[in-house]
Amino acid sequence: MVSISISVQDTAFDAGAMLNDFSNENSQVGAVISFTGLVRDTPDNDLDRMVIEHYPGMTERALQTIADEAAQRWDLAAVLVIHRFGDLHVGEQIMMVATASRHRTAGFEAAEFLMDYLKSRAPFWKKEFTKSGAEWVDAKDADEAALGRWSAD
Amino acid sequence: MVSISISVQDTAFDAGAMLNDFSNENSQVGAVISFTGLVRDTPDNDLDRMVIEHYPGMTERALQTIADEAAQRWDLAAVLVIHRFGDLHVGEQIMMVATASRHRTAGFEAAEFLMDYLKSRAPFWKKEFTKSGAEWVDAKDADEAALGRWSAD
Amino acid sequence: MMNVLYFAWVRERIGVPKETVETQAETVADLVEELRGREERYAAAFADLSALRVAIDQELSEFDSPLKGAREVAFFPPMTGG
Amino acid sequence: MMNVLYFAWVRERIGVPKETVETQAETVADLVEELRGREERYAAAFADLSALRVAIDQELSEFDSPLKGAREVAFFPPMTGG
Repeated sequence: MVSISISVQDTAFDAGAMLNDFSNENSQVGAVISFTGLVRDTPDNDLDRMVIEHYPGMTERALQTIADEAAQRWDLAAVLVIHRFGDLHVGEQIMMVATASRHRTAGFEAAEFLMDYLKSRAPFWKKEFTKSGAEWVDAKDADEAALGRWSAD
Repeated sequence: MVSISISVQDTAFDAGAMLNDFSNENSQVGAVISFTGLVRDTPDNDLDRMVIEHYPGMTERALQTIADEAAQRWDLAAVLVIHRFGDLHVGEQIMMVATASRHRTAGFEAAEFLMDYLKSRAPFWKKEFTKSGAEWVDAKDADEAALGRWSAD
Repeated sequence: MMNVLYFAWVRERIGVPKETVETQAETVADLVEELRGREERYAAAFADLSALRVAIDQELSEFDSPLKGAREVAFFPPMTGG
Repeated sequence: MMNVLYFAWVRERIGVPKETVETQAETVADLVEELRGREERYAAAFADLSALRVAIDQELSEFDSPLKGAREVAFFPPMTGG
């Protein structure tokens, strides 16, 4: 049984504390991998804040579906997904994905898979507020393209 | 300039605190990836302790070489490597690798590269002490084979 | 009666996050045609369907997907989470 | 004069972590031959070279690597860190 934990929240979280809890809960396996996404400043260093909008209901379903799929494809002990919405500032943690597995290759692949699908299939939208105005972040072709590698196998 | 931090130590470390420090120091980039290796129990659940031996001097050089190589091959902001030696118990953290990068793909690849090389090229040896005696852990063919994928490109 | 939801810049262009629509549209594309005909703000939001995504009852769908039985349809730009 | 180091089960079989050796060996393989000839514990430790790795001055090397100028040679099993 793979333990799957998903949280969609507007409050900040402590990635380090989450990593330690996740490791402690999964000490029967050897490999823990985490990805943390941070709010990055604009090239002009003028990001005032980022606002993340999401689709309540669909978001949780999409994340659950993605995590279930990862749990089915790889030999994992646990999956953790945390994603914030609302107001965020430079350097803050936007989201975190973690996997616990017996073997590191499965954990790395599953974490990349989770990130690739989360980027393009979970209903979140980022808007950046800078001195020069507010702009919705454009989706990157590379993110959509990244899904391709998971459909071949 | 890539920031490279390497620590070979006999004391325990707090992976969560290290992850948070590492993220805070690299908040100009968006992606932080960490790998934590934990002491896993034996299939018989009788691991008393693990002892890790290393080759002082060569260990630090080997880790530095591996980190430098990763920094050269991928667009990274920072690399962190921590590895313990001495006595460890079930569930304790053996080691940690982290990367900070602008793009997640570079960070994931670099973290996997660091792990693959660290496993087979850094002079650490694990010995497991159980009720039935003490055994040096055998190197896995899969670990040596994992290096192959990095030499093609 | 169908709930229609809008997110991100689609929501901003149309001016509401959600509305209830009386429709006999058989597919998402039919519904889009109806909405486009309503007012300029809808025409603007739905000008380029390749820049839009649609979910039916919270599942990603296609513009030619049938709407039969659907209670909730959502329109939004490609996702940018993570 | 050369420092010879042993790690893990190689150290245990030979019984010391480090010793100083007077040698004219030209390659690692030559040095191994000399050591094997010393005592049974060396012959046991060096019985199967495919199970061993060698480092010259803290750099991983091969058994046919030249020893000219080397100050430190280390023998150990394949690494198992991580």
